[in-house]
Amino acid sequence: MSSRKAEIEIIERYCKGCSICAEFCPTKVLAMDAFVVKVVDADACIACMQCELRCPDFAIKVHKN
Amino acid sequence: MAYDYDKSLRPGKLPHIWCPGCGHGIVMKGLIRAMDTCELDRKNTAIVSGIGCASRISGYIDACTLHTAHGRAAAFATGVKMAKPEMNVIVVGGDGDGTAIGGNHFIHACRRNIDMTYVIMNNFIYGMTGGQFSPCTPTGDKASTTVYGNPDPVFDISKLAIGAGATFVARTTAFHATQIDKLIAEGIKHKGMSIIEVIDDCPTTYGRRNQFRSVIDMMKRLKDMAVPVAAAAKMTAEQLDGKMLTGVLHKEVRPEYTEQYAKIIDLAKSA
Amino acid sequence: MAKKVALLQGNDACAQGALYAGCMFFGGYPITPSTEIAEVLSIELPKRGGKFIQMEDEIGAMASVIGASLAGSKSLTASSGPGVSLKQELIGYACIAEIPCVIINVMRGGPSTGMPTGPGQSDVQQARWGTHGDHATIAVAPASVQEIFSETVRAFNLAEKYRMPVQVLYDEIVGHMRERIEFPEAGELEVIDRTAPTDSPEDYKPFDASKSDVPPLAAFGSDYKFHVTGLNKAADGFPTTKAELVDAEERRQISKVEKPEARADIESNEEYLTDDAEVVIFAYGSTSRSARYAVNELRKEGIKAGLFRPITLWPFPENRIAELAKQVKAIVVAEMNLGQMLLEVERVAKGTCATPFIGRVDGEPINPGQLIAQVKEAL
Amino acid sequence: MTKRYEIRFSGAGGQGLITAGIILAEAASIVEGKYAVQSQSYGPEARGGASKSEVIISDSPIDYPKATVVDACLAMTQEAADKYANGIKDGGVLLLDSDFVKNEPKGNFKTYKFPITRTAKEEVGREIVANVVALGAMIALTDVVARESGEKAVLAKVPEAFLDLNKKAYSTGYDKVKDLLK
Repeated sequence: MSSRKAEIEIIERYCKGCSICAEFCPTKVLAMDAFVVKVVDADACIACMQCELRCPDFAIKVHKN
Repeated sequence: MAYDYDKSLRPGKLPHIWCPGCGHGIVMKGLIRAMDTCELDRKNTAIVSGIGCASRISGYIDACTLHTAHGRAAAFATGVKMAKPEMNVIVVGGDGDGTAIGGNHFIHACRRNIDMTYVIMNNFIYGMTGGQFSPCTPTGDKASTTVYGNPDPVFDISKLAIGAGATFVARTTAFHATQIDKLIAEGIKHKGMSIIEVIDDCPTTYGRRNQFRSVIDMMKRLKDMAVPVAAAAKMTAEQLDGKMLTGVLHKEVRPEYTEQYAKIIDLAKSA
Repeated sequence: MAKKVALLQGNDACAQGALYAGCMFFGGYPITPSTEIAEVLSIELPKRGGKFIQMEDEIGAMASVIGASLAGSKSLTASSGPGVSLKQELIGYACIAEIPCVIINVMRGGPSTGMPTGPGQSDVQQARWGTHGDHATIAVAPASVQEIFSETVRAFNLAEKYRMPVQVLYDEIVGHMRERIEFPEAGELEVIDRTAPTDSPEDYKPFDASKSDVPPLAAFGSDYKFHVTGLNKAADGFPTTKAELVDAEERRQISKVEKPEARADIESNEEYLTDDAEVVIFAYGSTSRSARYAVNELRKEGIKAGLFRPITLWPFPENRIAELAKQVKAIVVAEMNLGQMLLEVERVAKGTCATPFIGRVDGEPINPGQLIAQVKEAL
Repeated sequence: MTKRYEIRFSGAGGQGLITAGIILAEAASIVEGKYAVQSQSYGPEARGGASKSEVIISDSPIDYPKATVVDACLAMTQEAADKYANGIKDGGVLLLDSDFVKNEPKGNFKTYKFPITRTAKEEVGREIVANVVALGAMIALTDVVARESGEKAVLAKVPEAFLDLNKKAYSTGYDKVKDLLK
């Protein structure tokens, strides 16, 4: 079992690369890789859910542990 | 757990049609959460929209959905609600749809205080037709039909709704995602006409013409311009310049239209 | 038991016909000379649990009617020329989304405000082509108070059966005159309700024409969740731009009305002394009453005149007119406009007979004397 | 040839002449089972100025629903007389309120007159029933329906509290004209 607070699932085919999630992530878990968002620091996630809430494209699911 | 939006969405419809960074998707998610909060039976819920980007919400949510003509959503919704007052009726649309071509239907639905919830996404522009100015485009701003700057004064949608008689009026922004569902849910629970104005961003047709370098710039501005009503009470007029009040702006109790009409039916039957 | 009789105004008979047909919703906006329909229904609908709403404008009225129909109520609106002009946008919506509803147009002159209290018949082509895009049209034109009642019932039946808007057009003369009417007993006139789906809610597709070219329509607020849009759509109701789907849907929606079996069902004409006629007057609404008077006078003089009165204006009775055109020397077209249905008669007659025309747009009816003179000239 | 009879009631808007026309049409079509069509002027002119109500009565179905040549005309005011007391056929009849119509229309018809409104006020007791006085008078003048049919139609139309008043108004008008015709 991971000690991470949450697992972040990115549905790449829905992501339009707006970067809202990455920009407003308080712990910089996410970052843009060209036009798609990637998880770059999964351990930093505090499960605040802001990325999931703000993603306009239904492309992020945050599964809390 | 991640929030389960899928059960409320029609299968196979994603990705949606909105541009990267458009806030309509954020609002749609808020609407779905609010519908869940209020435990709305989708079979007994009508989502009615007009024409425009925001109006496409009706195609995605699995309910009784009615995508109507430009500006006419509130009037169609009035017919649905009158015929079946037991239905939950939600109207979704944009600023141009709701306050220009649909302005008359909008104000009269407010005046009647008919029990429906109107989520109006105000992104200051006609997005679908390519960025013409709307009644909500700030004066001086650029649009495809105001390249020299918009000469028109603007509508304040919430004030318009209050003035017209809506009994629940609230405002938030696409940035304030956690507030969207709470206000919509409060609107749904409110008996009467509730208006939830969501200040939204259109990066493609408004942002680019008006010196927003990115979606992020637009989101930051939404964040900065929002002042909760409670906080605003302690601020000076100067401090409030260029700000937008958010939260519940107006709430009152007034007889609801279909309930009033039910009394007419009783009267007529006993006459 | 003797039937209930009354001296009734045409507009009142229209409202009574709507109630007989099971109308449960009226959305309207005041306009002369149709307003009495709204007034009567504002009193009568709530007595039976129905709903009346006076909307903020004509477009809103039409919108409310479509919304109410989709929620399962038989719905009606009534207006006159300028108001019907405004409604055109949403009459088109009702066409493409296949929403049953009835639109009454008590015709006055025009264009624009025209002569609000004078009669006219100048909206007959608007009824056919007023909304944009290709579509079928069903429109009927009663000529008496009794017939306004029965044709309003039939309009509801056709709307429900063919799942589309149906227009009832009559001029101010029949709308405002009073005549004796016999009220049909319940069950005496047929009353048709829309076909409800038999598919399960999961399988229901609101525009699936595989079983019938008029797909069953579920109601909002029943067990069915579905999507309705004014966009071109596929069988499931969702928008599509696929050429073959768009084409098939457009053609189906027209053919459901214009195919021969449907025409035979929808068309209704009255013929008076046409069997041996050498000249036939083509007239509808109040003008047909003048025409009948004229035919009787002409017959007294030994002139073999007859009357063809389309009760269904659209679809146009083209087969019968084509036959008559071969039989007679002339079809005299008379209408209170400057030649609207004349275009159809000419199109169908294809020059096989003369098609002299008499039209008025001065707010006065076409009188029998004018018609008698025109028929004589045609011979 | 079936008989077609055309009657025009004219006066000022608000005098109740449209109602008078409707009652006559009901007397003919509902009480006596004949055919009748009633029509009237609409719009601003019905709310003031001269207004008219026309009734066509026939023993066969009525095709043309508008007046052609009027058999009988009532004019309660000078303006109505000037505007509507035309198109009366040769040998037709015109009834005037003699207090209000001073310049009598001329033509090949017979003119009868009495102070209709004053009769309602002074002999019946209420000016408001002048239209029913006029209706009784027109029926007496034309015999287009039976006296009893007209009375039955009047009584079916008015509220119960006013039955006696209207009955009196109707017979007063009827008798006045029958006296004139003696």
